[in-house]
Amino acid sequence: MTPPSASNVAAPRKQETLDQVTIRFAGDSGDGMQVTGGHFTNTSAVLGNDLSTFPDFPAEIRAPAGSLPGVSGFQIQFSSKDIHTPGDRPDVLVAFNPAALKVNLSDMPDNSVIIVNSDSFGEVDLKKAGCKTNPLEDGTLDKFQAYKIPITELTMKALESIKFKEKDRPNKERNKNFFALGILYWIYSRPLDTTMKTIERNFAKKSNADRPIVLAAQTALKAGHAYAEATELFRSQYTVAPAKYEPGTYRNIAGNQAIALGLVAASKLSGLQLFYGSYPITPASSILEELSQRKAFGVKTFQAEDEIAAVTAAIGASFAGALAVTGTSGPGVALKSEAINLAVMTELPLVIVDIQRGGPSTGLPTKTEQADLLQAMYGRNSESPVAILAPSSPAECFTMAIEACRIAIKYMTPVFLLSDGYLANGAEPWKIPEPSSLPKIEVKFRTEKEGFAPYLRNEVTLSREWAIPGTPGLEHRIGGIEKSHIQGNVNYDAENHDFMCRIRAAKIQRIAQDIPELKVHGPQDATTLVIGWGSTYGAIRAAVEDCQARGLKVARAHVRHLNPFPANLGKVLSRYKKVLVPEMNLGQFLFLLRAKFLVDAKGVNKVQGKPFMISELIEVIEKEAR
Amino acid sequence: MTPPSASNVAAPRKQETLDQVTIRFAGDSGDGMQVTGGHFTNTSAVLGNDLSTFPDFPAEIRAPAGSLPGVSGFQIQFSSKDIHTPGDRPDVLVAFNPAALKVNLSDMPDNSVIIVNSDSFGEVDLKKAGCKTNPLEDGTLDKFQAYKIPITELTMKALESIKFKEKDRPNKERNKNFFALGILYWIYSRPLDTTMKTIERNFAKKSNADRPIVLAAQTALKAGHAYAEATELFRSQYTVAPAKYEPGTYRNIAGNQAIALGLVAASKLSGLQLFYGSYPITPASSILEELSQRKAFGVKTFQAEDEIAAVTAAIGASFAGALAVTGTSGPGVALKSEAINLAVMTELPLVIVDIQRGGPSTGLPTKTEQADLLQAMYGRNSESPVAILAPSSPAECFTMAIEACRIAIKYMTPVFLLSDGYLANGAEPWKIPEPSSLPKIEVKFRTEKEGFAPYLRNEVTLSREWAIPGTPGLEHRIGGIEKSHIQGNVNYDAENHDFMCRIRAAKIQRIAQDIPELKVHGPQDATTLVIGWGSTYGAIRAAVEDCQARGLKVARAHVRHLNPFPANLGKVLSRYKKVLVPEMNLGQFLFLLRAKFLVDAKGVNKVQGKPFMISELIEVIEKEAR
Amino acid sequence: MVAPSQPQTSPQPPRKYTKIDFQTDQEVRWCPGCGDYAILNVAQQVFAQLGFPKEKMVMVSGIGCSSRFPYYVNTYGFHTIHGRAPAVATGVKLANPELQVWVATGDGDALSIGGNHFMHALRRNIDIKILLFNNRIYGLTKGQYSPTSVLGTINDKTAPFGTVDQPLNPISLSLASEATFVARSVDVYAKRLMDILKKAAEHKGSAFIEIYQNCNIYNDKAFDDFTDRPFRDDRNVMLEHGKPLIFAQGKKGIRLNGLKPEVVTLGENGITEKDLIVHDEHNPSLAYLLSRLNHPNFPEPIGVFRNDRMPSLDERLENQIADVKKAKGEGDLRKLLFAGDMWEVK
Amino acid sequence: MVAPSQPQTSPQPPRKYTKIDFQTDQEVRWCPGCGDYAILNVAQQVFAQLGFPKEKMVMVSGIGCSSRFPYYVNTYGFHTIHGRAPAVATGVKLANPELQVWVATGDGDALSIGGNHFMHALRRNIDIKILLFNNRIYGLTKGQYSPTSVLGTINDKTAPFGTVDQPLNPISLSLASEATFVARSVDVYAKRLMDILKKAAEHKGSAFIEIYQNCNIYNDKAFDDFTDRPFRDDRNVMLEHGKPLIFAQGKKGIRLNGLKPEVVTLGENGITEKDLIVHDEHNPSLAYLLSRLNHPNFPEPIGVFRNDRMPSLDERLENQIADVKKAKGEGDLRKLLFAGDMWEVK
Ligand SMILES: Cc1ncc(C[n+]2csc(CCOP(=O)(O)OP(=O)(O)O)c2C)c(N)n1
Ligand SMILES: Cc1ncc(C[n+]2csc(CCOP(=O)(O)OP(=O)(O)O)c2C)c(N)n1
Ligand code: SF4
Ligand code: SF4
Ligand SMILES: [Mg+2]
Ligand SMILES: [Mg+2]
Repeated sequence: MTPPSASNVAAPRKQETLDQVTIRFAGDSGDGMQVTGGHFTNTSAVLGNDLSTFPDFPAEIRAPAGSLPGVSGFQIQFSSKDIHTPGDRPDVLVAFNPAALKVNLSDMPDNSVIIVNSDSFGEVDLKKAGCKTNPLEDGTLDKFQAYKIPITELTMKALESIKFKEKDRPNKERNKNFFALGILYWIYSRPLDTTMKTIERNFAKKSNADRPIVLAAQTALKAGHAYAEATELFRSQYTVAPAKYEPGTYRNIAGNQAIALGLVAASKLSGLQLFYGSYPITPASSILEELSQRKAFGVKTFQAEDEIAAVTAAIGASFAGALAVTGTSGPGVALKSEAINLAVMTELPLVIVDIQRGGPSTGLPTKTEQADLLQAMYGRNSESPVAILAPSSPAECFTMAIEACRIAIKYMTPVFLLSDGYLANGAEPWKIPEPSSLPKIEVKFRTEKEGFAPYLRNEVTLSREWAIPGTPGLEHRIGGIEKSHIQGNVNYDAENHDFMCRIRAAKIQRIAQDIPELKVHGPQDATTLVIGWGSTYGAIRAAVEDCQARGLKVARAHVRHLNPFPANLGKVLSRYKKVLVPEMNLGQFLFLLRAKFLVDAKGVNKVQGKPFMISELIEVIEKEAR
Repeated sequence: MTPPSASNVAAPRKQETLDQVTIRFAGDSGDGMQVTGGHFTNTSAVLGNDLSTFPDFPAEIRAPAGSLPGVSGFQIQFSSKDIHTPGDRPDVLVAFNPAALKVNLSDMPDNSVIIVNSDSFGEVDLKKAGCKTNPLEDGTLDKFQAYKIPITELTMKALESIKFKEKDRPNKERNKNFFALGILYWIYSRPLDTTMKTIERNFAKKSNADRPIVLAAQTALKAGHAYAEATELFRSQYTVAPAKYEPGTYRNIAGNQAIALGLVAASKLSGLQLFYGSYPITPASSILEELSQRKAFGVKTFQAEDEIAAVTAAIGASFAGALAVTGTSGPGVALKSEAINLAVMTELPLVIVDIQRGGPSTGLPTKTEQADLLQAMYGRNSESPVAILAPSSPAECFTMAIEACRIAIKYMTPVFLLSDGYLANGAEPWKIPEPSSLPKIEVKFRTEKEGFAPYLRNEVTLSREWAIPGTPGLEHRIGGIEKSHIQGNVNYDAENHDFMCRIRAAKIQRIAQDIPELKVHGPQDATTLVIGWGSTYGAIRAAVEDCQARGLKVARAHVRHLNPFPANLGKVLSRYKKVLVPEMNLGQFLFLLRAKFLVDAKGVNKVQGKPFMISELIEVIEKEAR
Repeated sequence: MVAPSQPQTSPQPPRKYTKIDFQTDQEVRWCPGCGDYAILNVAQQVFAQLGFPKEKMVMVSGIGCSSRFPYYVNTYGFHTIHGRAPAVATGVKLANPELQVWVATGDGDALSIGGNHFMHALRRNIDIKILLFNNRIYGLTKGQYSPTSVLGTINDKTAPFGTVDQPLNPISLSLASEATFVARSVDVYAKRLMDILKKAAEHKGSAFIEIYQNCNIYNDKAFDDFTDRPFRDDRNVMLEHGKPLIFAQGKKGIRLNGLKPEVVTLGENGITEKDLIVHDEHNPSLAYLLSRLNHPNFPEPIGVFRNDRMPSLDERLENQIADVKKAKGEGDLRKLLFAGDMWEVK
Repeated sequence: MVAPSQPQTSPQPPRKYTKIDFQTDQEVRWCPGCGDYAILNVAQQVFAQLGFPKEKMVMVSGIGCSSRFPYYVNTYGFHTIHGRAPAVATGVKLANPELQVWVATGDGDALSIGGNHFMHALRRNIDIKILLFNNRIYGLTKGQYSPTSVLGTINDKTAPFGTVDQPLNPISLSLASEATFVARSVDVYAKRLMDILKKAAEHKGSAFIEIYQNCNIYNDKAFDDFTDRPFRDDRNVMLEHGKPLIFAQGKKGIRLNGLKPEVVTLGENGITEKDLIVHDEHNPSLAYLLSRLNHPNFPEPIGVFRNDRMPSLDERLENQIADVKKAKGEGDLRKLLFAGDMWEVK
């Protein structure tokens, strides 16, 4: 890997090397925090750091400027080591206004760095944030390394010579985030070129008239960098070396983007047309948004009138032979549940992507949670078994999306893919796979008339065959009423119903033969197991590894197939004296483990709309594992 | 109790006394089996027998006449003892056509009585039922006491002199069911007067022109009775003595009717207007039908455009201060789940009546099942606790409906009332309570302005107050977004969300202090516990009592409060070596017991769209309890 | 078994079918005397006459008596869940535009629980044909009133004191939902129904056909007032494109007085055919106005209210995909994955 | 605390309020510049002027930017779930007909997910007032196109190559849903909006008001073409009952050519006011025809399309209950329980 070119660095001060750094950008939703974070992320990624990010949006589109609910945040941890979370508490907070400072201050450790835009601490600003005194002056920042920089003023000065069109003029000031970014690039020895190029590219579509906008952003970035370099404000400059990666080509990827790519890949791998039926809902909408770009792949997106139409159209498409997917969040799953049952009964392949968010009801729509597991398992009338998968990191969303499609098709069944708001928006480096290295998904539509029966089953998978409209001689009828075994006619017989209920359940259980066994990570003599699922992976792994490093007899395992469970799960659980189950809910996976294996596992539960901190878990493990 | 008047009995033959008898009427859906069964039930009820009934409709309105799917059945067990089920296998089958005979024959024990209408075994009839040979002649009935009676012919002869209007003439023949009923009344020494009066009353609204119709029914009934009396066909006549009942006034009641009456009663007991929002669905529709008759009680029924409108209108009514109830079956619950979550979040009282039926999806719409328990518990996004109740017999539906309203109001929460198709349509004698003996339901709307906050909680129940529109000074706003503790403002704070999730759960748990402890029935030294919920009550009780009578060390308990569980449930379970859990599903209550109490209980599961037979349970208990 | 492939598009000569080809081995389970039989009979005849390959035909339905339709037609069939047939059909058609997709539904299924999908399918002009069996009752659930039940109807089941809900007018509603083909017929008007079904099949885009259907069990004779033979001519007006609105064997007609339609007698007060409204299938506002005419104040209009050719959703989507592919080339998975800011680790 | 009781019905003199009485302590959380502010401002003024007791007013909404409305109006408020506000409002009103019930909703909330409840609330004529904030976009979820987005619109989020769905016309749809009061205004037409809201408040039955609302973040200037001051008069026609359809400061008008409306210049070819369509709020077919007029082919009609007094669902239900009580007497629980075939055990 080529080292970053140390451009623009004139007179180096004290140079230090760090293993990892966590930075949080915070400002008004209009301040471009997500963009700023995105640039820092890409630059760090290209630089070869391992990293993990956590964007935290307000629920409002534009809450009142400067207000507490309007604060938008973006946290990134970047490192020369393998890391798995965006970091517990930031080393650096960049706060663009009093509200941002106020909301985030409690997360900052003593002596950490706080950079504020001192220009936005006027009386009005303070009032909007509900500050009675000015935190820049009242001693609030005493225990921190606080840098009060008039970022707005400096930015405006740097851009003085750039002429904006009349109507764009108020936007000039908005480049202050690039100024701040420039400062941080200097402190952490990041090159400017990735961001410079991206700015250029983002505006490529626009006309020449927008040239000043591009120029302004680039100028502000450079000015910030030069400012940090020139002033003696920052006594040290830091390097965070590239992490050790497997060889390959990498990019940075967020969970929802990975799901979208995974679905397109599954379409190619199966040779099936991708049909995505969805109704916009936070935090799932970006999958629909991404896929509607993919017309060149023949992807058909259907922005339905509601969730019920989204899923039923997908079921129709599946009947017609498409790779049918429907995506939503918790409230949407609730609405789709009646229809999902139709797919269970008709045994049609269907992938249901659920990007979980805080609930119940509308709940905390922009926050993360893991509380739809039992809804996915049981949220339908009667005995209605489906397969359930959960990716554990943004990049893994790609492979798990493909896996969901594979299982849906092979077992002719609905499959839930349970991601969450944290994975959806969080990003991490992803080693891009060669398409040729991805496993083909075998699809065989039935064409022979001889011996055809709609509910004839494969002996291994127990799944029925897919016979799609357009195939001569296989005309048949399916529906939501109970079907007779093999023939698939409407059937009200008592024994047949009992048999069919059990065979539908058995079919889902068969999947356990077809998925990897659960791996345990930890010492042979571990007595405590920490077991999780979904997006808690990073925090659990980091916490357990920390404890292991200090000699605690603790192991960890992460379940990606939640229904059916990996075949060896029961055996694994039985090996430990203590089983801890951290979840961002009140104990749903815990509940399944207890019921199925009668194991007296203990929940570690947090329902705060945000991920676990590593330190929280370490604390619990230390207490429990001794 | 006055003994039945032995009317019409001329020359008695051998008189025998029986403890209990099970009769099944079966015929085409057009043959009036439900009406026939209803008359037999009422007569037996008025006679003082204990009884239990099981109507079994075809899914079609009118399946092709004479076809197998068109067979409609009605089973009644009546007894001089306390009974709890409609009987396992009938002692008598009355079959009106070959299809009815074919469908029901396998349930008949050897040497049982089979009465057939031999007039309906023509070639065409046999073909419609798919009979290759005539069962009346091919030896099929050899092992039974078969009576082949030309019922149609005899009926027509009896009605010869009654003149029907031109258009009604084809209906004359339909009175054959009354003829058959007359025969059975003779055999089982039932008086004719109850039925005679009911026929009269049912036609009371009609004009005099319909007189011949009344006359025909009554004449056919008497003719059947006289026929049995006159011919020497039946060698014995039986008496089933009245059962021992507590003193009181009794009527026969079916589950849905009892729920409707219970809701009206709860409305009176609470002083609240009853609002029932529903969309028709089998087997729940009859509650809507019953309640739409109750305008004189100010009951407002709203036949909504769909289930979502039904539940959300009910939520609106609850917000406005009504006793709000919504009723449906499993697929409807699935559709309502998103909205139920709104009631969870806004903490409004709401009763959700779920008359469970066979599923998944459309499933077996006219058959019974108990498989919505986990849907009720978990079928919503995120952590969404609700209370769940289940009546165990048709008559108990009345008290449990009141109990559901009480809990909903007192704890400001949605409450599920889980009945099923079997309870809904099955009937049993009900000791009518004096309204004055029913417990008042206390309702206090908040009116004081001082200190009002929408999410201020009662310390004992943890429930918030009900402050309804129209109350000056309490104007406030609620909604589905997470609320701040006490103030109830929109709130996205991490800790508040965690707190509110836990307090919503705690509130539901508090109900456990307010419900009866679980009672166990059985010997002190029992080692096996049979525990159930809902409509399996009768079969479990009968089976366990039978085993107990034969000295098996087995006890039984029946859970009516499924969330929260009775406070002593865990302790009860821990007392037994073996716990058996019969359910008409694949083990849902079982699952809750295992997860909550880590008890290695064992499921006894049947998903056949019909109730357990006592003998099936006895067999299992005998095997397991030794 | 074969691997999945794109449907073939080469045009084929019409197949020779008879009605029997469209019958199935399933016993028909409607009540004897139900109007559904007549509709099924006509539909099977029409399907045979169309000559469209039956393996490319799909019948989709919701739940209700009417929704059992697919079981009795020997094509691909999907008996889905209550109210969702138009959405399922949309998915079928979008996934494979080669298929001819029919929806069988009832007044409850389409207009009550399914109202939203009904409206949105029509406004998107997805190429499906919706047959709405309007018996003004919920048949399958045993006779509760429906959103087309006449206001004030005493309904034994759920409106013992009379309904209090103003009913919906399916024709008005479908027009306001931008449907491009809208027609009405009656179960027993076999010939008319046949013509209309054929026109609907030929129409590219959403077609909506309301069929008055007698439920002899729960709402018997709901339409007899104007469909019974003796009154039929007097109480129906047959809509024919380009023809004046004449009925009662040519004796009466309908004209506009300002924007208010009125019944007039030809020959009286000098009124001639020229004064009458001339039906124009291409004028949606006229169609709407006609949809407001109802027995007994007017003769009940039967026929095609609107018939306009507009691009259908499936056409629009296929064209868009084709355009994008033409402009950008067929999607390349490798290019899609290897994109954005990348870096190389060696 | 008091025990529940029936609402009082004695008429009361109008209360004296100012706009401030209808403001809450909640911070308004719409984007600066959003059209919602203007609507809120007008609504608060109207509520003050109505003088209706504010504790008897209920604001119900679904989900969307527009649906935050109840938080900012100091009455009882219910921010429900997406699309269901009309159904919730129906329950509120049926439970207590004394309340004045308003619904605030968006084009997505009311016409996409909520289409069915919207349609059924209107056809039942339940006495609620529905304010639809039509910004032709899903604001809250950050800018996906909506069922009122113009066909072919390039939408960055979910239609990068242009929408392929024909939009719905809310006015046509509400009329076909039998709404008895239908009107349209624009966020920035404060005076008109105020008049219309007042009329809606006075109307007994369902009232539907479409309000064109600018979403300056995701669909800026969607209506500027005809609402901008310089064009306003030329590109809008104001509907006034009994008045001819004139616009462009009296220079132009709309007349009917057969059933086809056309724009004419007064004074040209001898055309006078007499030739123009005279607006009639009581003619639903005319209202429908007017609903089809849209900029740029026609001036965009603003005002009340329809205003007819018909019994509302709540009235019908209350009357039915009163009638039954009069006929049968107030329900007696004991009689209800002790009924049917009974027997005595001693
Ligand atoms: C989700 C759901 N709700 C309710 C029902 C019950 N249901 C079945 S069919 C039907 C109405 C049928 O009426 P219609 O569509 O007019 O059909 P018809 O039987 O009259 O032909 C209802 C309410 C159901 N099957 N599913
Ligand atoms: C069941 C459900 N599905 C989807 C959403 C996401 N959602 C919230 S508001 C909205 C659309 C809002 O559009 P509109 O009604 O036009 O309101 P606006 O924000 O434009 O005022 C959507 C799709 C949701 N909250 N609930
Ligand atoms: S109930 Fe009515 S609609 Fe249904 S099959 Fe019978 S007659 Fe036909
Ligand atoms: S997103 Fe649009 S509609 Fe929503 S508040 Fe902002 S400007 Fe208004
Ligand atoms: Mg119908
Ligand atoms: Mg909008």
